[in-house]
Order: sequence, then C-alpha cells, then structure tokens
Amino acid sequence: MTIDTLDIAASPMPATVPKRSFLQEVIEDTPGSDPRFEMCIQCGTCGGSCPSGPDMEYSPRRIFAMIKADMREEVLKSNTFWYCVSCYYCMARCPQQVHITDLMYTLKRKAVREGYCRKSTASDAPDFSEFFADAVLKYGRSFELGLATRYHLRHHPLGAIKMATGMGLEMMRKGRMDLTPRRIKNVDQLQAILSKAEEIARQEREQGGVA
Amino acid sequence: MAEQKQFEPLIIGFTCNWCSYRAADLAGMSRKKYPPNVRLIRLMCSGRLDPAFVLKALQGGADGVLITGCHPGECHYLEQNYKAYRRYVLLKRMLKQFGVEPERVKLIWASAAEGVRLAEEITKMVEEVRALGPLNWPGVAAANGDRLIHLTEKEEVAA
Amino acid sequence: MSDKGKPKLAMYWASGCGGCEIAVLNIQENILVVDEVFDIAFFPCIADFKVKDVKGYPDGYIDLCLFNGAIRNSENEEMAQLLRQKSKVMVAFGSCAYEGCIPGLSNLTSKEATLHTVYLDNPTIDNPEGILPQPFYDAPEGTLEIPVFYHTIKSLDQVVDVDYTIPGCPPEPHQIWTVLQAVVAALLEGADLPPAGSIIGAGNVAVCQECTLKKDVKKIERFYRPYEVIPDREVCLLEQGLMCMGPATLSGCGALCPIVGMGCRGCYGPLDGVEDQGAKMLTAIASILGVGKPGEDEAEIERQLDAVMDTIVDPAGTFYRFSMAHSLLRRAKVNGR
Amino acid sequence: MSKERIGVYICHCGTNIASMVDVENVAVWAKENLADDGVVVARDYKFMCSSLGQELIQDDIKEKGLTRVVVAACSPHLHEQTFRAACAKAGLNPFLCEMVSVREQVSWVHTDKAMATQKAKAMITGGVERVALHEPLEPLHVPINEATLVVGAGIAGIQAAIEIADSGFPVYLVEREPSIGGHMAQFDKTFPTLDCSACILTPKMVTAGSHPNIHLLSYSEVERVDGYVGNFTVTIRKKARYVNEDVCTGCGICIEKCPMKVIDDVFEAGLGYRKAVYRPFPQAVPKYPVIDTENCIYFQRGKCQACQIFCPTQPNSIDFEQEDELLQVDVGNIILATGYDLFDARRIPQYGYGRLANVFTSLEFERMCNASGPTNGAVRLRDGVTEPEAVAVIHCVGSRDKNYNNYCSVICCMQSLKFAHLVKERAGPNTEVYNFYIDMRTAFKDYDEFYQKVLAEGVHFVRGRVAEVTDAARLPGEEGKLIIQAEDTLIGKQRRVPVDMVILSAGLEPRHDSVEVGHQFGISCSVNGFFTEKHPKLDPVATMTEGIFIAGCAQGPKDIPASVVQGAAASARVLGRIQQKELALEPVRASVIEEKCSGCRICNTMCPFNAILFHEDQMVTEINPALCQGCGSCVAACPSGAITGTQFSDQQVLAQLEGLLMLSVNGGRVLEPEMA
Amino acid sequence: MKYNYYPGCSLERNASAYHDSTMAVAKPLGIEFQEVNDCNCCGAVEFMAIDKMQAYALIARNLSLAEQQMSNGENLVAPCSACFLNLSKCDAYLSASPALADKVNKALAAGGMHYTPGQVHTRHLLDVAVNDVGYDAIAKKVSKPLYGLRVAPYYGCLIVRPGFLDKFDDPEYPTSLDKLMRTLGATVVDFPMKAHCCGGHMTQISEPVALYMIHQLLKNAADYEADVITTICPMCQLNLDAYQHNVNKAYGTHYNIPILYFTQLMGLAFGLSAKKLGFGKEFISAAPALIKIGVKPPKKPKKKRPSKQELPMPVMPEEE
Repeated sequence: MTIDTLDIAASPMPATVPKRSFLQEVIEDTPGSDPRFEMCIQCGTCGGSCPSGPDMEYSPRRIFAMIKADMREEVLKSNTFWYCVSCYYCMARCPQQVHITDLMYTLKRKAVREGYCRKSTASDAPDFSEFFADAVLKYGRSFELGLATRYHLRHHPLGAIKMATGMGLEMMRKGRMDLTPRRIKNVDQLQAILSKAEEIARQEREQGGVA
Repeated sequence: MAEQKQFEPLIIGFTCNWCSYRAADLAGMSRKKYPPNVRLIRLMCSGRLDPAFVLKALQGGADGVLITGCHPGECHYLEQNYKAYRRYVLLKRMLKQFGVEPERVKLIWASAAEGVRLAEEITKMVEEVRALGPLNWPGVAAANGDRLIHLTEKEEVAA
Repeated sequence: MSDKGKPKLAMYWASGCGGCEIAVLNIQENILVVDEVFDIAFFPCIADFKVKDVKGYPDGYIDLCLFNGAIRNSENEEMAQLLRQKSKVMVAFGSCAYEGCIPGLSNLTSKEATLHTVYLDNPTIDNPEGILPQPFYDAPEGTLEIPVFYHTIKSLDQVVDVDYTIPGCPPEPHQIWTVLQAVVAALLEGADLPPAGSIIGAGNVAVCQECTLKKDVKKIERFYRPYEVIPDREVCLLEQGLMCMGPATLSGCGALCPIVGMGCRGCYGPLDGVEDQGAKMLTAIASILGVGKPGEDEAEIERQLDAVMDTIVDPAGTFYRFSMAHSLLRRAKVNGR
Repeated sequence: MSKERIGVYICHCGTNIASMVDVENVAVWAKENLADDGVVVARDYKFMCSSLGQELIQDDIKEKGLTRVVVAACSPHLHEQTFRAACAKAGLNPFLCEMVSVREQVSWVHTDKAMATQKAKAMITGGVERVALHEPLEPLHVPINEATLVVGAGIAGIQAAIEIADSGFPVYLVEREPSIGGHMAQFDKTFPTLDCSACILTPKMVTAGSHPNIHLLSYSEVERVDGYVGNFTVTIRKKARYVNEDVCTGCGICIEKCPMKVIDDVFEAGLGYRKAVYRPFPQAVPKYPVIDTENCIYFQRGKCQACQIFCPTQPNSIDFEQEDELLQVDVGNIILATGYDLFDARRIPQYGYGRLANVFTSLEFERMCNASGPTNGAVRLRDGVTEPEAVAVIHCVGSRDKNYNNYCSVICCMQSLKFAHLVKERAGPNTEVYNFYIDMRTAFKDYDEFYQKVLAEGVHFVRGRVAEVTDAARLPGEEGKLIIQAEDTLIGKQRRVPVDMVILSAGLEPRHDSVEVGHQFGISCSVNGFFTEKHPKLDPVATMTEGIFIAGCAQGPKDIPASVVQGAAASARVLGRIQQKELALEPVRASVIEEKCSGCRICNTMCPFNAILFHEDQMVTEINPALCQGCGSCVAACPSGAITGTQFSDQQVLAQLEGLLMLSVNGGRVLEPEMA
Repeated sequence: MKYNYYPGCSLERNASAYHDSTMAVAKPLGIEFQEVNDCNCCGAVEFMAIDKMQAYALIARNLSLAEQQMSNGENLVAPCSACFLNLSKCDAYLSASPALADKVNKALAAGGMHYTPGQVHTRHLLDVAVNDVGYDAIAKKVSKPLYGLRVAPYYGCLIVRPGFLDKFDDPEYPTSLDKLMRTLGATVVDFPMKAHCCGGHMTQISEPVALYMIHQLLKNAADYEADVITTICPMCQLNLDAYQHNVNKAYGTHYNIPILYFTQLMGLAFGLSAKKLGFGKEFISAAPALIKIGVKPPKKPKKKRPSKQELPMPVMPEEE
C-alpha cells in the first residue's frame, strides 16, 4: 500500500452534502414540468434533426452525454446552445420526449452568468441576447435599430456600415425600422416586476438553488 | 400509569394478498427491522378495502391506517387498485372534514419485491403518527389495563 | 295493555324541526282512529300536558312513546330518560331520534362554533353585547337555569334503550299508519310485535328498488349540483352526475325525491347490516367514477381525479346528511375533541 | 361468548419465533384471556408444521371437538395449505383454519421482545375473532369440456390447434381472414436461417385445414363469449363468402374471369392487386375464394355476374344470396392467438411514407421480395422497373418512441438485417445498403451470427436514429434521390445519405381491436395494449381469467420461434386441463344476497372478469361464481351491503380488526381519557 | 367573433405589412380584434437566454394584461409565431409548475399584477382563420381567386412545434396553410421544407449559418417553381426577404421570390387593394409575381395513367 492510498483512507469523510451533479443542476434550473434530461438514450435524433447541427462543436446528443459525465466546463464553453435556433425539431421528434430546447436555454443562462460564454466560439451570440434584453428592460419593447447598431458596432464594425447603408437603409426607407425606440406606457411597472423577478432568482441561487 | 414513556401509536395496515402482504413476507425474510406498531390485515386486493374498515379502525382506537396495494397497472385483478385509489382519495377528502390529519391515513403502492421499501414506509409512517400524538377518537378511551375499551362519551357539564 | 282504559300514547319532540308531528297528523282521517284507540298521555304538540304530569305517571304507564328529535342538550337527554322510564315501548321516531339527522351535521364542528353562528355571526342577528346562552344566570329573582348545550349531538339509542326505530325525515304517513296499525293489533288483539330493535315502517332493500327511473351501468365523469342541470326525468340521476343516495338508503318512502328529479338525500338511513351509510355511499360513488385505467399516466389520473372530486361538494355533509350522529365516527374531531 | 371451540397453536419455528416472541407466555395468555372468545385450547410447539405438530392439532380437533383452528406461525403463503390439509384430515373443513404470521411479521422484523410478544397476542386475537366467523367452504368443481377454441390462425394459433388436435381432442380454429396463415404467410424468408417462409408454413396450414379434429372456421369472427372455464359457449359469426364451400373445387376460374381489380391492402400490404372475388394467395387454406362485396360490380351495380357465369361446378358455387351464419360452439378452454397489426408509418410524416414514392414499409418489402409477390421477388422502386443503387433501412419506426410506442418491437433488428441481405441478394452485391439503428439487438440462437454475415456482405451500419427522409436536395449528388438525414452518433456528425429506396422497419402493435376483444373474453391489456399474461415469467400463456390462454404476438412482440413456443405452451396448458376432466376452483368468491339487491347497478362495472351480470327482468344482479376471482372489489362497492364475499366478508374483516385493536402496542399505553 | 390581439414588436414596424393586412382581412372574415393595452415585448428567443425568472415575468405580464382586459373572450391572438410560442409556452409551464407560477406571481405583484395560469387561451392567427372562421367561410369571401399563382406555403417552426396548447396542425408536415391557399384559388407547390427553420436570429449571430438555411429554403421553393412563398411569421418573412440578396451573393444564385404574409394573399383574393394590404414594403417586389394571377382556374393536370409495372402508392388519408 502506498502512502497516497493510506492518506486517502485516513482522511475523514467530507462533512458537506454530496456535490450536486451537473445533470441535477440543469434539471432543477429548467422551468415547467419534468424536463426528462436523464432519459436520453443517445439515439441521435436531435443531432440529426438540428438545422445548425453541422456548425455545432458538439451535437445536442453529445451535450447530454457530457452533462451526464459531469463535464460542466466543457459543456458551458461550447458553442452548441448558442447555435440553437429554437426550431424545436429535436424536441418534437425526441423518442424520449426530452425537453431538449429548454436545456439549450438553461445552458445559455448558465454560460452568461458564469462568464463561460466569453470563451465560446460563439462569443458574439450572448451579446446579441443581452443587448436585446437591455432594450426590453429599458423600453418594454425591442428596438431593432438600437440593437443592430450596438451589436454590430461591437462585433462587426464593417458589417455595421453595410447594415447602415444597405439593408438598414432599405428597412428605414420602406418604413420597416424605427429611428427611435417605442416604449410602453407603464415602463416603471414593468421594471418593478423585472427587478423583483431578478431578486427572486438571486435569492433562489443564494439559497443553494439555481436560477 | 407509565410516565414520560414514548407514545406508541397503533396503526392498522390493510394489505393486498398478492403484492404488499408478500412484501411484508419479504421484509421478514430479509430481516428488515421496523417498529412493531403496525398490524396487518390481509385482503385479497386493495379493491376489497371498504372505507368503513378505515373508519372503524380510527374509531376503534387506531392512531393511523395504512393501505397498501399493487402499483398502478400491476393489479393482480387487472384494475381494482384504481378503484381503491379513487375510494382512498375521496375518503381522505372526507376525513379532512372530520378533522383527521392527512398523515394518519396513507396509501402506499408496494409490489411483492418491495419488502425493504414497505418496511421503510412503515417506519416513516410510525414516526409521523407518533409526532402527531394519539388520535383518541372522541368517544373512545383506554382503560388502565392492556385491553382497549370503549367508553361512552362523557358530556361536558359546563358551557 | 293498560288496565286503565285505552292504551296510552306519548309523542315527544326533542331536537328536531317538528315535521315528525306533522307527519303523524298527516295520516289524515286515520288520526281519528288513533284518537279512538289511544289515550294521549303526553303530546306537547297537540295536547297540554306538563312534564310534571309525566313524572307523576307510574313506570311503564305509557304503552307507546314516539320519541322524535335528537339529543342536543341536557333537557333532551333528561326527557329521553324520563320517557324511557315511563314507557313500555320506546320508538325512535324519525331520522333525528334514529341517527341525528340534519341537527347531527353540527357534529362536524364544535359547540362553540355552533353557538357562534347562531348567536353572533349571522346577518340576521342583533346581539351587540355578544351574549351567549349560559346554563346559569343570577337574576335578581334568583338563579335561572337553562339546559346545557352539548358538544356532540347524539341519537336516542345512544342515551336510552330503544325498542323500535321508524326512519325517515319525516317518516312517510303511510308507513306511520302501518306501524300504528301493527301496534294497535298487538295491543288490542295480542298480535306479535316485530322483534325488539327492529327498524319498522320501512322497506328492506335500497331506494333504487322503488325508484322508477331507468337504471343502467354507471360511469360518472363529474357531478353536478342540482341547479346546474335539468335532469332527464327518465334516467337514473346518478348516471346523470346528480348525487343520489338511493343505493345506500333504506326504501320505504316510495322513492319520492328521485322520481321528481331530486337525488335521494338518504333520510331513511342505511340498510340492515350496514353500519355506516356514509362510508358505503362514498365507496359506491368512488367506484363508479370514470377515472383511472391501467396504462394511463399517473399524474394525469391524479389531475382528473382531483377535478372530479372537486365536483363532490362537502362529501361528509353529503354522505352523512342524516346519519352523522349514528355513524362510525359520529362527529369530527375539533380542537382535539 | 363465542359458541365456537377454537384451538390456538403457536409455533416456535425452532428459535425463529421463540427468540423474539415469548411463545409459552402467549399460549398461556391466549387460553386465559381469549376464553370468552371461544378459545378452549392454546399450545405452543417447536415446529408446528412437522408431522408431530400437525398431529397435535388433529388430536385436539378430534378429542376436544374443535370447530376452529388458529395457527400462529409463518406466512400463510408458506404453510396455509399444510394446516388446511391437516384440519381436513381430522374432519374439519379446511377453510375453518386461519394463519397468523408471527414470524415474517413479528419475530423477524422486530427487536423488542416485550412489544413483539404483545403484537403476537394482538394478531392472535384478531385471528381468533375472525376465524369464529369463518364458514365451511367447498372448492368449486367445474367439469372441463374437451373441445378448445383457438382464435387466430397465424403460426401461433395453428401450432396450438395442431398440438391439441394431435392429442385427440376437438379444436375450433377461428380466423378472421379468408385464409389461415397470418403474417407469416406474407413473408419471403425467415431469419436467421433464411428458410422460405411458405415452405415451412404451408405444410402446417394444410395439416390444420385437413385435420379430423380441427374444425376450421375461416372468414369468421367471435361474436360473444358466455360461460366460464370448462363451459364456455361461444357464438361465432361465419361471414358470407358468397361461395358455396360444399361444391367449390377451388379451381380459380371465377377469379380469373372477374373484371374488377382492386388494391390488396391485407395480404399484399397495399403493394399489389387482387380481384373482387379472390383468394388471398395461391396456397390459401381453405382454398375457397371470397367475394368482396364492396368492390364487386354485381353487388354494387347489380350487373356482371361473370364469376357465376363462368363457374364450372354443378350446381354453381357462386351464391349471391348467401348470408352470414351464427354458430354456437361449446368449449372448455380458449386460446387467443390474435397476432399484431403493423405500425402505420404514415404517423411519422418526416419519414415520408405515403408521400415519397420510394419509401416502403417492412411488410411491403416482404411482399416485394416474395417470389409470388407483385414484382416476382425483384427489388424495384415504385415504378416497378428501376433497381435501386442505394437502399436505406430504418430501424425502430414507431418503436422505442414515447410519441408512438414505448416498447421495443423485438423483431425489427433481425428483420432489417434480413432486408439488407435480401437487397444485396436481389439487387446485386454492389447495391449500397445503409442500416440506421439505435441499438443492434441480435439476441437468441444464431442471430448474432447472422449480423456477422450481413456485416461481411458490406452493409453499412450507421448508429443514429434517422431525423428525416426528404427529397429536398441540398448538396450535389442529392438531386432525384431520397436523402436520409441523421446524426452518425459514432462519429458525432450529422450526415446526409442519398439513397434510391427507403425501407421502414415498422414496429408491431397490438391489434386495433385488442381492448374490445380482451373485454369480450374477460382479459385485460397491459399499458402497451397487448394482452396481459398471468405472470410475465412464470405463467406467460395463462391469463387472470381461468380457461383463457394467450399465445403469439397477441401477448407481445415476438418472432416466429417464440410464437411457436407459446402456441405449443398454451396447448400444453389446455391439454393438462382436459386430462384432469374437472377443475377445482378456490371458493373465495363474492355473491349477491338477492333479497337485499335493489338493482342500483353500482357494482355492474366493477368486475373485469365479467362475472357480474344483471337480470333486467328481475332488476337484480348476480355473480357467476365460476368467473369470479374473489378480489372483493364489488363487495366493497355495494352500497346496500348486498354483496358478500366468502372468506373476506365485512364481518370477518371487522372482527379481525376489533381483535387487533384490543391490545395496545407496548402494554403500557394508556390513552388519555377524554377531557371532560 | 371577438378576439384579444397581441401584435408584438415586429408587427408594429418591420412587419407592419402583416399587421395592416391582418386588420384589412379581419372585417371580411367577421373578426373583431381588440388590442391588449400596453403590452411589452415577449422576449423573443433572446430573453430566455438571459434570465429565466425575468423572461417568464415578462411574458406573464402580457398574459396578465390580457386576463384583465378579457372583454373579448379568453382568446388571445398572436400573429407572430415567436410571440405565439412564448405566450403559450409560458402559460403551459406556469400551469405545469405551481412553484414557478408562484414565483412569477410574486414578481408580478411588484407591479400590482397577477396571472392565473390557464386563464388566457393563446392562439395563432392562422389557427383562428382556418378553424374558427373556417375554409368554407373564407371561400365565400374570395372574389378574385389567385388562379395560376404558384405558392409555397411556409410554416416555419414555432407555429407547429412543439405545440404547447393546441396542436392544431402536424409538427412535421402541416397542411392547414396549404389548404387555405388552395381555398384562395392558388396552386400550392410541394414544399418539403415547409416546416424547416428560417435561421431565426442566426442572421445576427453567424450570417453564413443563417444564409445556408435560407438558401436551402429558397432553393427548395425555386425547385418546385414557386412564384411566391407565403409565411405566417414576421421573423421568417424578414429572413427570407431581406437576406435573399445576400444569399444570391453568397451562393451565386438569382432567386427573386417575394415573401408574402398569408393575410396579404387572403386580402388579394378578397379583392382588397394592395396598398391597404401593405404591399410595397417587401424587399423582393411582389409585383412581377402578382401579375401572373390569372382569371381562369388552371386546368387540373391529367392524372397519369399508371404503367403496368408500377406499384400502387399507399393511400393517404384525405386532408381535412
């Protein structure tokens, strides 16, 4: 017997509660009824159905295998869920009725919260979501011009110019884009609701739950 | 009178001959220990359970009643456990009106293979009922001896 | 038979509505026969006797006592004991005396709550000082005493021995007349009385046998309250989702209610050999609900079951509308009592 | 004070019970404290089940005139029969003996000897109270009719029928279709041996058709089933063939002359045609054709009569006036071998069946490969001419899928391997074949060897469930092809495989009418819709209803060998019954006290075995004791207390309950008296 | 028929043609829309990616507003597929999870609002048109049938998948829009990719990926010689329309297929003016395609007599 194994044998049992697996974590953080993530049988229907499957680093099927293998960091760093277009083909076809699309949202939220999205090859995507959400938080409505400008200026400055001169201009010319944001009347109320929602989510996280 | 002695609830269990009674057999064969507070009555099927049996048990001195049957879809008589389930749900609703705590009457599905689980469920229920204290159904009390007897209700004299 | 002339008849009204007296009078011209055959010994509703008169009778002076009403307070209990002592044959007359009846529903709550409802919390009450009945009151003239209001309503047989029971709320006049005829025959002609403890003046099967509505196999998806639907007058009400206690209730009434489209309320009580009418109806109702089959999703069954159970409003009050005080549990446990 | 004389016997079971229960004390206590309840003798003994222990009881029955016996020992599931038999030997009705399980439920599971002893006393009290109300019962003896009904004449039903008939007993073999043979008759080759299906099946069909003990009722359906085990009366509708079987020689001229060609959805699985007067296939048994009135020109328009005109028999075999016949047969046992339906692949639109011409179902492909099928065995595209260069076989179509059927259809993997082989064999070894699978399941004898063989033939295997089949070309080389899109899970990449032909290995489903058929025969269907067996392992061909057996795919998906095994097994069970001539049924039964029944009909839906019948005329319900299985659900349902159950009556259960409640748990328990 | 109306952000601006044409056809269809006051954005697919609780609270605020203003019945009509999905998904998940509903209601309470799951019945405009109004009633209103116009009916994803509330059409091979177009007199082309994805927000995140998807759809429609693609979703319209030029550039193709809302085609068939229906706002002009609309019904192609060897096709159930 080596010293190492002796050490391990002698070390006291950890007093803390057993660590929650990544699988449990994502299950708990997914809204609605039982998302059935543990039921994946690795048949590949999702990966085969996914319109952006060829561009994903890992197919959704592999993501399930990686989650079950507790490969937390690798999963959250991947671009898979950022390439999800929410077409729901996987979910409609899954023979195990796993809520696959919902998993993608859960992973997006985790990756944003924990900063993993910056390490992903799809690092532009979270900004788009965030800018979109910012506009909604501010005005209660989406604001295409603001969103596009802000987003493209950060990520594709050249594209932004193209946007402004090409498609964007055309959009405005055809009256399909606003120059100023529209806002709802009760922005204050909406903001109160959303900040309360954020508080609830924060509390949940602090209480060891997830959100 | 025994003082400060732990309250020992008395629970009557109704078991299905094909699943839960065999589960109790299995718990025995596996020497799985559980408290001696539950006494079982064998029925052919949970579908045989007449709610009156439960009322009689509660009124007659039991502090809780455990009903067990085959898991849904596994009834030896095809589907009678669904009838038991419906009767149980309605009975529970009614017992609530009678002021009986929900923990006192429980339905558990247990297959013949679930001896250990049945023992654990019994243990759990005994503790739950113990925590509630005696049911002492109005109109029923015990004598000092070890035989429970039924007393007629003493009416209050003062308003 | 009394050697002092005609047999003596008593009828007393404890906790009840008075309908039983009306039902006796409702035997129509036969009431003259009653008058002819019996001497009235005590019958507060129709003749002016006082309790002290009864106390003055020798034991067993009254040949037939029809006791109606439940035992709600100490006076009811005292009168039951007094009349028992003075009567040869004690009959629990009507549902209240037999099994508690509507007053017995107060066993689902506490004495305090009942008094609260009656004396304090009701739109028609004007009681600004919140005065409740008190058994003793020191008035300038001396201490006044009123009967003690019990926590639990009891049936007659729970306080005194009862020889016969006539069920019904109220018993049907034709049934009353049949019973009276039998008693008269026994008293005057020495005919045999039914064995002591019998339920008399009723049938021996359930109401469904007398009910003329068409009965088929039953599968109920949900229940309706009477105001929610207009029933088909040809078809079993239960099958239409209307609560009907007929299957669990002793016949004898002629199925009056179901035939006119109102579900049987259960006033004739359980069948012979059935200890608990409510439990029997509960199990029957649950048996025929169309929810739950092998292969169905358990959560979905639970959801459906909850939905249909929600349509059974007040199960305890429905299944024990008349028999609460005489049921297995007799009363609800309120605040540990 | 009980009028019964009850003996109580407490077993030590060596030390098994005695170590945790003070058995001597229990015996003394019972004699003293339960005397009022009728106990006249209470003894403990080392091993109650030993012959000496049994003699102890028997002697007391004889000498002390015991009328009831309570044995406190192990579980009744172990020794109830032993002690019942012991009582019977001493002249006491065996059902007057009650067992109390103080080993499994007391000594083995508890740790406090005082409390365990107290519980044993309480349980014995319950037993004593209950046994006093027991009634002597006699088992129900029913004679067994020698004849057997077999429903469904596929391979399982044929096998069962032949086995019974060969043993010398009569069989009624009922088949819905015009010919027996079932699905097996449609196949070309059988896996893994690649035997010609027809070559091995037709001899059996001929045997079944000509066996002196088999009464073949083809083109017939069971209308109703009355009675119970040993004594079923079955009404069978023999549908009008419009062909007189007594004179028809099966020459086939009518078929040849019939001008009306229709798509054959049944035997040819929609891939071929038949005439309006037809015989499903040349080797059909019986050989007589049938007129399909819905498509017959004469029946529809009153003209034509070609079949009649050209019929060469004297008198003419064609009888347009023929009507359905109702036959009644009496049988003792019934075997249901009603088979399966094929999953309808149209329910999965992304696989394109019905929309994309060159997507075929497994059954269509079977017919295509069959030498007597629409292409005479050649593998062709829907145009009937082109030979495919690439073929995809999709596994698990409609199986292992929560959206359709949960279960694995068992046969599809092997069937798909067979298809791959057949494509290579018929369309040439250069034809590319792709099998798309989730898991390859090749259990059982010689199956995996077949997989090896197909691998060696160069078939491609892609592990991935197909996402969709499309004709929307996207990449070069996809034009005009069917493209299979799937994730190759072993590579982890999405693939698009262009092929010419797609074969969908559709799953097996319960017959569309299995629930109704089950109801007719008083048996149930499981979650998946297949008939439920009595025990999945130990009694796979019996059902909960005495006298009804199941075999073949009606019980669950299975291949030909397994169907044959079940057919034979069911026949063995039936033959066992027939040899016994009489069957003793447990007398635990419910019955209606007629005078108390009001005819409310609450109980009428309670019985899954159809034992409850209602007499409209008298407005009372009756329970057929031979059909009743004794569950007691109707007893619990009856609101009038008009149904009672032997051995489990309300009074018996309540008496036991009162007994159990007589003692507190620890002896020291005192309930608080009610507060004044 | 009265309905509550939730236009969402797109219909206010970039898909104003959809809104205008919806309003224009409402009258002939006998529909009265009452717009729910002060609705906010449904969050599209983006908000869900940021914060679950906020995303659900955001949607629930709209449901709560609709519940409060339910003067027009319980139906809430969303013409945008994304809005439709978000509203119905939120409602379904709140119903399925009382814990979630509880938290969301706590958040709503901060704004003095509340929503009882299951109270509002979210419907897609297409569902309402074909199921509530019905094909027969629509057919009666057709005064200028779209004879000769070859239409590719494009459903996209979210109207049929995953189908949280009413699964009013097949998630894989929907047919209701096909049948509606046939009712209008148009020739419906086989369009196998009719329920495939338009790329959604991928145009912003990874344009090549999005262009690939859009290209497939355009190619598929062009392969079947569609004159126009008709759509039921603003996002699909925008992607297929505004990016068609980019697709052509990237793939060297020359697609010129106008992408029109089904309400616009309905309006044309009802004889309404193109201006009222928002024509002219599309990037790919609809004008050349619309010229093709003939006055005579096209002749039904003769059924090809099957050859002797040809094997019969499986019978498909008739489309309702």
